[in-house]
Amino acid sequence: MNYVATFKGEDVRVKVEESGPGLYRVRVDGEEFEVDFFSVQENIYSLIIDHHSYEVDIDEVGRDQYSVLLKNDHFDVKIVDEKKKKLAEKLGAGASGRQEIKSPMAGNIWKLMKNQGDSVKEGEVLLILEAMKMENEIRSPIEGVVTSMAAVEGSAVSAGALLCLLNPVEN
Amino acid sequence: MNYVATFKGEDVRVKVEESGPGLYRVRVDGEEFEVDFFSVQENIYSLIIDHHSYEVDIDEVGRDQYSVLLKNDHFDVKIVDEKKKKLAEKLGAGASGRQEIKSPMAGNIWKLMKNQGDSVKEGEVLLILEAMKMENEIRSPIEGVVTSMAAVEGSAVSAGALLCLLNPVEN
Amino acid sequence: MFKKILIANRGEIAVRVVRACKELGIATVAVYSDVDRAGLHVRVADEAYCIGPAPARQSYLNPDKIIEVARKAKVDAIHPGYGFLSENADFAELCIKNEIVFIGPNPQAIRIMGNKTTSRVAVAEMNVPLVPGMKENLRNEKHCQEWADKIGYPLMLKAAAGGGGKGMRKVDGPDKLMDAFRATKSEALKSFNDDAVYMERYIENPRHIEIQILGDKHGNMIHVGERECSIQRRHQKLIEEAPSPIVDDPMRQRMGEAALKAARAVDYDSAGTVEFIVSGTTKEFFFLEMNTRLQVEHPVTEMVTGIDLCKEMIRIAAGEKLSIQQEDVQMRGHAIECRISAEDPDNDFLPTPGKIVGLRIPGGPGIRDESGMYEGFEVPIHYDPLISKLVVYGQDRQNAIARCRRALSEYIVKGIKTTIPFHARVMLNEHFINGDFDTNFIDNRFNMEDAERERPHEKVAVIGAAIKAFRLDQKKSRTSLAAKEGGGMNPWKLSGRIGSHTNR
Amino acid sequence: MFKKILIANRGEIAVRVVRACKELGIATVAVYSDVDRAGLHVRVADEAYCIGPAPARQSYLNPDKIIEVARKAKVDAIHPGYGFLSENADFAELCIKNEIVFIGPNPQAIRIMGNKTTSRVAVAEMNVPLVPGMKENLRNEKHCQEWADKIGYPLMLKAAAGGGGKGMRKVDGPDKLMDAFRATKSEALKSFNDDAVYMERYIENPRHIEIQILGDKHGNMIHVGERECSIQRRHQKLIEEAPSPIVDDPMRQRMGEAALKAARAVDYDSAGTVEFIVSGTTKEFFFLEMNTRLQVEHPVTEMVTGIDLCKEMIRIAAGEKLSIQQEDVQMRGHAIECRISAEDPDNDFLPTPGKIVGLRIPGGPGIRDESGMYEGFEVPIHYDPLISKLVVYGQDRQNAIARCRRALSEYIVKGIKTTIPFHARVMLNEHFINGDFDTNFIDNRFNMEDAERERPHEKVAVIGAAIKAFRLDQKKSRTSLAAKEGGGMNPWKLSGRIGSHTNR
Repeated sequence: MNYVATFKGEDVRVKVEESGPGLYRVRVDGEEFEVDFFSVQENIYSLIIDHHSYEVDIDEVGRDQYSVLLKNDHFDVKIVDEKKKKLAEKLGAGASGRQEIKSPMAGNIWKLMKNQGDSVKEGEVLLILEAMKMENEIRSPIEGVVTSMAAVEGSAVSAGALLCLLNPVEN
Repeated sequence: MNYVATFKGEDVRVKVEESGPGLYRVRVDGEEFEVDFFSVQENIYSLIIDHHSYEVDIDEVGRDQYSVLLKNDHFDVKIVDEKKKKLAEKLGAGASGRQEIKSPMAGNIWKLMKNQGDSVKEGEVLLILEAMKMENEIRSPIEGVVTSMAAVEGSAVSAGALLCLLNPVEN
Repeated sequence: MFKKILIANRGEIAVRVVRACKELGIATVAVYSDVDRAGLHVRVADEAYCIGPAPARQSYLNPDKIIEVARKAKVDAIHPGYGFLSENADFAELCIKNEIVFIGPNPQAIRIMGNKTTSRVAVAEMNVPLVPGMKENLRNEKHCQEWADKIGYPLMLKAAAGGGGKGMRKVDGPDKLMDAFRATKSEALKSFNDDAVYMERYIENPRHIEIQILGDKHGNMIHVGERECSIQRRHQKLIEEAPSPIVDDPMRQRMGEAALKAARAVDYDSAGTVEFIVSGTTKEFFFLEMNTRLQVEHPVTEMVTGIDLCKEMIRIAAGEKLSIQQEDVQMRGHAIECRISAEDPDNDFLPTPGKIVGLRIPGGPGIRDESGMYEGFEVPIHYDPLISKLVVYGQDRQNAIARCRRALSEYIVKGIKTTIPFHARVMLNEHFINGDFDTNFIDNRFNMEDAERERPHEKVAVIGAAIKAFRLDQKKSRTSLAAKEGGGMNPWKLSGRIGSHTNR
Repeated sequence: MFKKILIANRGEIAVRVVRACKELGIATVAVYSDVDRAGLHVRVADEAYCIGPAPARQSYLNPDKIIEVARKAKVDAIHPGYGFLSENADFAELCIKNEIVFIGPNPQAIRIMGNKTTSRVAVAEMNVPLVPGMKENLRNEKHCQEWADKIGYPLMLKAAAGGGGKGMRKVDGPDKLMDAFRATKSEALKSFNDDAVYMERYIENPRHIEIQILGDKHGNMIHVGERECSIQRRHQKLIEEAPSPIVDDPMRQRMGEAALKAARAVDYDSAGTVEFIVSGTTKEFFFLEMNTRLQVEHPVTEMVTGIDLCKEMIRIAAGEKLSIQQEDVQMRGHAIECRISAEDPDNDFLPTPGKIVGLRIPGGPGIRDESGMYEGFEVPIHYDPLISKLVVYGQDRQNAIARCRRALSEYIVKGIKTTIPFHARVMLNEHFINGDFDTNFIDNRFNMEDAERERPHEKVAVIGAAIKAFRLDQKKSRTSLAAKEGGGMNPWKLSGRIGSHTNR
C-alpha cells in the first residue's frame, strides 16, 4: 500500500508491505526498513526496525490522524492512502467549511464569552471550561460567526462533546 | 437469593440481597453485613463491609467454585443455590464415577509412569509433566484403573488438557 | 502511639500516609467523595467512609463531616495531608475540641504563618532576613536617594498600583536612579492614574529554595536540609531536588539557622517548611513564607537524609520526642522528584482527566514511586491534576539525572496524556543538567529551547503510524472480504494469523 | 568505557543490566528466543536480535549464535547475567578469542570454582575452612575413635553409598560413638549392600550465608558484606537479606577475610560470591562454593552498602580500578528480597505459566521492584519461574519486615498464581521475625505452622464469593428475561445500572 504521511506540514511518500506475520517492509522517502511490529498492550507497540528496538504508543485520534508518543517525544502524523489523497486534491483543496468546536477534555462550562450570532476573531475566547481546579480558555481557530452555541453555563461536558458551531467569514 | 457456602468441608447458609447499585445486604450464618462491592479491575473487587475495606480477588474457577485471594490468604469456596443443593441431595450423594485427570498447567509430557489398563493406588504417580525447568508428578486421586491415557510422551499440553481417565475400584 | 488515624485527604498523599501508618502498625481510616469510591487510598486503607459529593467544599473541605466520621470510627488522630484542610487553623482547633489529635503544628502557628503580614512580622522579630524594601511610598528624589543607598543595587522601582509584572523598573546603578525614578512615576501615572512608587531590592537570578524543619512538643527542633524548587511553570513547582546545586555546607548551615528562627517564632511543633527566595548570583536568601504541613516534595529530603518525615510527624503528634539530633542529620547522595500530572505538556498543559487504561511504572535501583493511580483508575475532573510523583536517588546529581532519564523512558501511562514527556525533556536540557536555572527558567528559556528541540525519531513515528494505518486498512478489507465471500481468505494470511501470537 | 554491551540473558536480570547500562550511557543489545519477542528486556534495550527457538540449548545456551550476534551488532562486551552461560568458562574464552570482553572473571577462575573438587583444593591451600571430614572410609573402631577425636562432637557418620538424607547418624558425644559406628555400618549393609562408613563434622542449625566480593584487574579486592540466604525450600533460595541476623562486625570481618582468601586463590577479578555453611549454634563457618557471577540476590547488598554491583562489575570489566576501598564499605540499615515466582504456594509450588492480566507493583518509600514482567506478558513455560524480585529497605530488620509486609499487601499479580502469599505469611512468622531459622526452616517448621495458620478473613471470602455468585445469577436471569420479554426489566434495576459507574 502506498501512503502519504504528513508531519509538521511536510508530505513524504510511504510504502508498506507485509512480509510475514507481524513483519513489514516499509519504504519512507526512498529509504527501506525491515520492521517487526508487535502489539504488547492496547495501542502500545514494540517495533524492531533493522534490529533497533522502540516502544511506540500509537493512537488513531481521528480520520487518518495518528498521535504517536516515542522516546517521550510527541508526533502528530497524518497517514493518507495515496489514491484517496489524489482524489481529494482533484476535488479541490479542502473547502474550509463549518467548524465544529469540541471540548478537549471533560469539565464544566464555567462561562460563555460568546453567544449565537456573535462574530469572533481568530484566537478569540469562545468560552471558559473548568477542570481540575483550572480554567481553560477555548478559543476560536478561525475568524467567523457563532452559528450555534451548544454549551450551557454551569453544565458538565465530556471530552469530545460539541461546544459550538462556527461559520467562517467569506474572504 | 439463598445460597449454601462450603469452605473446608463446612456448610454455611448465606443470603444475598441487592440494596442499591453495587450495594448488598448479606446474611452469613445469622450475622448481617452491609457490603459495597466495587469492581476495580477484572475479577478484583474493592469491598467495603460495614466500613471495613478489603481488596479481594475472586475468580470463578469452575461450576459454583470460587477461588478467593484476600490479605494474601487463599480460600476455595463453593457457593451453591440452596434449591439446587436440596435437589442434588434428593438425587443421591454424588456417585463418584469416572475420574478425568487434567493438566494443572501448560507443559511437556516428560514421562508416562502408567499406561492404559494399569492399576493405580491413591497417590501413585501417573505421569511426569515438565514445565519451567521443573518436573511435576501428576498423581492419582483415587485407587482405580487407567481406562485411557491421552497424554503422549514428549508432547506439549496446555493447562486443563485431559491427561487420562481413571475408573475407580468398586468396593 | 496512636491506634487509629483518619487521613483527611485523597490521591497520592493519602496513600503515602496510609503506608506510613501500616508500617507503624496503626490502623487507617480513609474518607472519600462520591467520585473517589475507587481511589487507591480507599483500597489500601483498613476502613473507608464516604463523606459527600465530588466538590471538595462538600467533602474533603467539610470539617464537620470529617469530624463526624472521625468520632464514629473512633480514631485517635487526623492527618490532613497537604492542601484541603491541612493549613486551616480552625479545623485544627475543631479537632482539639473533639479530643482528636491534629497531626500538624499548634493552631496558632498555622494561623500566624498562614497570613503574609503576620508571618513577616513574626519572623522579622527573630531577625530572619526579608527581601529589603519599604512599606511606604517614595516621597521625593531625596527620599529615593536615601532608600537606594540603604537597599543597594540592583534595585527595583515598583508602581504602588501596579502588579503582574507591570509598572516595574530595574535600576542597575546610582547613575541611572533619578532618570528611572522619574520614568517610573510618569509611567505609573499614565498606566494606573497614580504616580505612587516604592522601592525594593532586586533579586537577581531568583531561586526558590526551602528548608525542612522538624520540631517536637518538647521544645526540640532541627533543620533537615534544603530542597531546590526553582523548576516551576507559572509559579507551580514541577521538579524538586535535594540538595540544591547552589547550596554548600556553610550556606546550608546559615539557611537552616534562619529557618529554625522562623519556626521558633511560632513554637513550631511538627514537620514544616520555610521557603526562601535566593539570589542565584549573590546567594543571599530572604524569607518568603512557611508551610505548616507536609510538602508534596518531602520525599527528596527523605531520600538523601534517610529520615521518614511522614512517620516522624506522626510520632511528634503522639507526643514522642524527636528521634534525631541535629548532628545526626546528614545529606548523602542526590534525589530528584518529578511531579506527574494529568496535563498535556504538548498542548499548553491542558488538563487531561480520564481513564488510565495502561500503566507501567519504572522499577530498578534508586526509584521510588509515589502514585495515587492504578490501571483502570479514572482521574476525576474535580481535583488537582497531580497523579503521581517519580522520585529518584543517585550517588550524586549527575547520576540522579541519568537515572531519572532512564526511569522516565520506562514510564507508560496510557489513556490520558501526562507531563512525563516534559520531564524527560527537562532531564536532557543542558542548563538544567548544569544546575543553571532560576524560577523563570521553564517559562522563558526552556520553553523556547524545547520548541526547537531536535526530533531524531520522526521517521520511526511515521513508520509506526503507517504500519498501524496499513493494519487498519487490512482489517477493514478482510472484514468486508469475509462478509462478501464467506471467509475465503488466502491461505498464507490465514496461517499467519493462526500461527502467530494472538496479540500480534 | 564500553560503547555497546550485549546482554546474553532474559527476564529480570537482563532488564537489570540494561538499566545499569542506560545509566552509564552505554548502548544495549538484547537477545531473545522465539517465545520472548515480547519480553521486557527486548522492549527496553536499544537493539534486539532473535537467537533461535524457545529451548534454551538452541538460544540462550548457544554460544556460537550469541557470538555471531555480538559481532554483527559490533558490541564491545557481553554481560551473561546469571544462569545460562554465566559460569561457562569455554564461553568466556570464546568471547576473548573473538576480542569481545566477557563481563565476569577470568576463565580460569570460572573453571576452578565451577568444580567441587578443584575449588575445595584451591581454597584449602589458602587456609579457608572446609567442613571438617575425611575423604577415605573408616577402617575400624580404632580408626573411628582417632577421627572422632580430631573432628569433635557432635559428628555425623555417613554411609558411603548413602545419600538424600539416608544412612546418616548424628553422634552427640564420645560415649555414643562405638554403638553408633556399629549401627550405621549394619544399616548401611542392609540398605545399600555396602557397609563402608565415613565421618564428617555435624553442622548444627545450618545457615547459608554468603559474602559478596569485588575484585578488579589491578589486584585490588574487597568484601562487601554478607547476605543471609537460609530461607530455602528444597535447596532453592526464596528470601535473602542483608545483613544476616546472626553476623556481628567481628564475624563479618572474619568471614570477609576468608572470602577474600578464597577469591585470591583464583585471582578473582569481577563481582563474585563466596558461599559458606554456618552453624547457627557455634557460629563457625565453612566454605561451600564460589559463584563466579552476579547473584539473583545482589540487590540486598546494594541497598545496604549503596554500591551498585552491576555497574561496578561493568567498570571492572572495562579495566577500571575499584572505585571503593575496603574502609569505605559500610552496611547501613537492612534489606530483604522476596523472590516472586510463577508457582502456586498453596499447591506444592506447582509452576503456573500463563498470561499476566493484571498487575499492581507496590510503591512508596524503601521499595525496589526488579521485575521482568508487565501486564499482558505471558510467562513462558520454558524458563525459570522467577518473574520478579521485591526488595525492601528499612532502617533496621524490624522496619524492613514491617515494610515488606506492607509492600506485599499492595502487590497484585492477576492471571497466574505467584509466591506472593507465601512471602506475606513468612513475614508474619514469629521465628522468621526473631531471626530464628536455618536452611531446614521452611521445609519443616514453617510449612507445619503455615498449614495451621489462623484465617480470620474466611467470612469476607464467603461474602465476596456469594455476591459474585449472586451477580452472575442476576446477569444470567436478566439476559434470559430480556430475551423472553424483549427487555422489559424493572425500572429500578435499569436506573441502577445506568446511574452507577459502568465498572460496578
